[in-house]
Amino acid sequence: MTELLLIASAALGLNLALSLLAMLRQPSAGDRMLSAQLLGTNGVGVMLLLSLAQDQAALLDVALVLALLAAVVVIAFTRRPQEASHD
Amino acid sequence: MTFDALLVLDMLLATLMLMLAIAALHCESLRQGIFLYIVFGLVTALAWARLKAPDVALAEAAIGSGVAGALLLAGLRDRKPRKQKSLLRRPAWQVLTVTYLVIGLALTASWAFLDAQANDVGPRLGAMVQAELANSGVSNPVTAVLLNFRAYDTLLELAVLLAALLGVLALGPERAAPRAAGPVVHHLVAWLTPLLIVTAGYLLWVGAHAPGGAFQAGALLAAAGIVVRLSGNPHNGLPSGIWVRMLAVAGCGVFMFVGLASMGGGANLLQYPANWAGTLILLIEVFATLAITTSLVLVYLGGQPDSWSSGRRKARA
Amino acid sequence: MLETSTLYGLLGIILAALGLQAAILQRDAIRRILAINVLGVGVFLVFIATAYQGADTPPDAVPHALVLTGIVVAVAATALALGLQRRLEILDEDTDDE
Amino acid sequence: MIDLLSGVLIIGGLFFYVAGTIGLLRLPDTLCRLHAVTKADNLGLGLLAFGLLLQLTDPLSMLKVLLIWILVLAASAAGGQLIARHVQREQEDSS
Repeated sequence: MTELLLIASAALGLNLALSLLAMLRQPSAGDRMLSAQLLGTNGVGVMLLLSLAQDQAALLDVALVLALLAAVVVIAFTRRPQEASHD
Repeated sequence: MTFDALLVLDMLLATLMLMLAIAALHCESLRQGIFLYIVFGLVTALAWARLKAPDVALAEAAIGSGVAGALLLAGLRDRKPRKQKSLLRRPAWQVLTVTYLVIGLALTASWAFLDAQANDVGPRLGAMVQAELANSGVSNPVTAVLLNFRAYDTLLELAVLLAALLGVLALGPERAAPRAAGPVVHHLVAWLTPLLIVTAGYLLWVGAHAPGGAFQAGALLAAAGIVVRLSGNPHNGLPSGIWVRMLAVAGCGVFMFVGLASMGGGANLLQYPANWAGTLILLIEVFATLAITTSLVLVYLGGQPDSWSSGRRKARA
Repeated sequence: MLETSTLYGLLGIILAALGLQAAILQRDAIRRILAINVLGVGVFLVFIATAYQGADTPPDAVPHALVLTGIVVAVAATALALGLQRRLEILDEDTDDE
Repeated sequence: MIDLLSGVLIIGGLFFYVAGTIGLLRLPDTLCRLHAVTKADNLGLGLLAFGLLLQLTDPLSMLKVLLIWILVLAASAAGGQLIARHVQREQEDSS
């Protein structure tokens, strides 16, 4: 089982690299945030798998914090400063 | 088989970190650079998890990619759009000289690192920590080091944070608040904030026996303050007036008080009585969390909150 | 065979070198702040790599605690530096207006 | 038996992750990509989370895994909305 978990986390890591590549190819603001979300979920997935593979329950907390902070980062990226308000 | 998969994961994480660092440092658009730095923080957190440093992974996830990312984005917004300078190139001779010097430095450091690894003899401090852990009042070795064995470091760290806060406060009024957000952001913030606060409380509590503690909890609470601010709420969750200042110095203050009180009992500075250690550590951590939160939210505001100076401004007008 | 701690330690040194180079060569303040943060992560990686003692032994807690302290100090320094750069930006604007 | 089931779930989760990335790489415009990514990615994490749940024994850990999944679902739903709005505004700005 541990082997499967490790292989799966390596595969997710590769997927993370690919989605990063996708982002670098299309650097419009919307795509960037989109891949931010994808990268966040990818990171949470790897963290969950590592938690079980290395038998470290604490990594579940790290995954939880990552998920929370991914939401914070999405808000930080989509907010605009006051000066730009025209609507 | 197990080993192979781990090696693949290691190589992937290493390659990703390298590529992300280079891209973040040298890409055309600074906004994209900051974005890449946040992703770099995410991958770094994975590397910490892989190296069995869950405490550091928690702090990296909360501070390294979360709070630092929000700070850098706020810094970017301070720029007027017309002034967003493109990459300024230096003359080739400067680039070459610096690059060669840095490569030389890196080679020397690598040699020192490999040499230290090859001649790995003598006891590690970690063994001493494990041996004394039972007397520290907590069972998480990292918390024991931070708040008992090397409590001086942590006290001074809180002092550094306070100094940085004073520096930022001296620079003038706060950044302009973002305009009020639409319903989607409001709802997201409305359920994200309580979750951040509950998770922070949980991390503070488990810090005694599992990864977590004051820094991680403080960073999460600060993230809660930052999202409230980002949603356009002018109050940012901090109390007003004198209470904010009290909270900002509470970490250092309570820490010093406990340290001095232990001297009164005949021990050295910051040498807690063994049967009280657990309680005292929790007390210090609670106030350290509050101080870290207050400091991080205030430095995110980037200056004195408007509510502090409104009295003075009215007097001038 | 490449040891895990060697891999991550050397990676840390390379990252620190990249950060240092960019911190010296870049001209833009925020880019320099970013570079110093990358430099910091590189140094932390060397610490955590030395703490790692294999899959079955618990790692050394002392470098972990040092790095935790380092992360908080790094974010404090970043915030102060960004505050200073904002002040510079405001001063620039004032001189432009005259 | 449980190992087999959770293995299948994890591999199924991986499949959706990869599908999300391919969507990001191949679909023609941002809003299409948004659709592909938010759907596939959350299903990916969902299957993965259920695969892991079968391996866990501690109720608190199980609760955490469930919470993480719900959190990512909600954040992605709200985030998708925000990103779509942002894209729309940028298009208005540029036109």
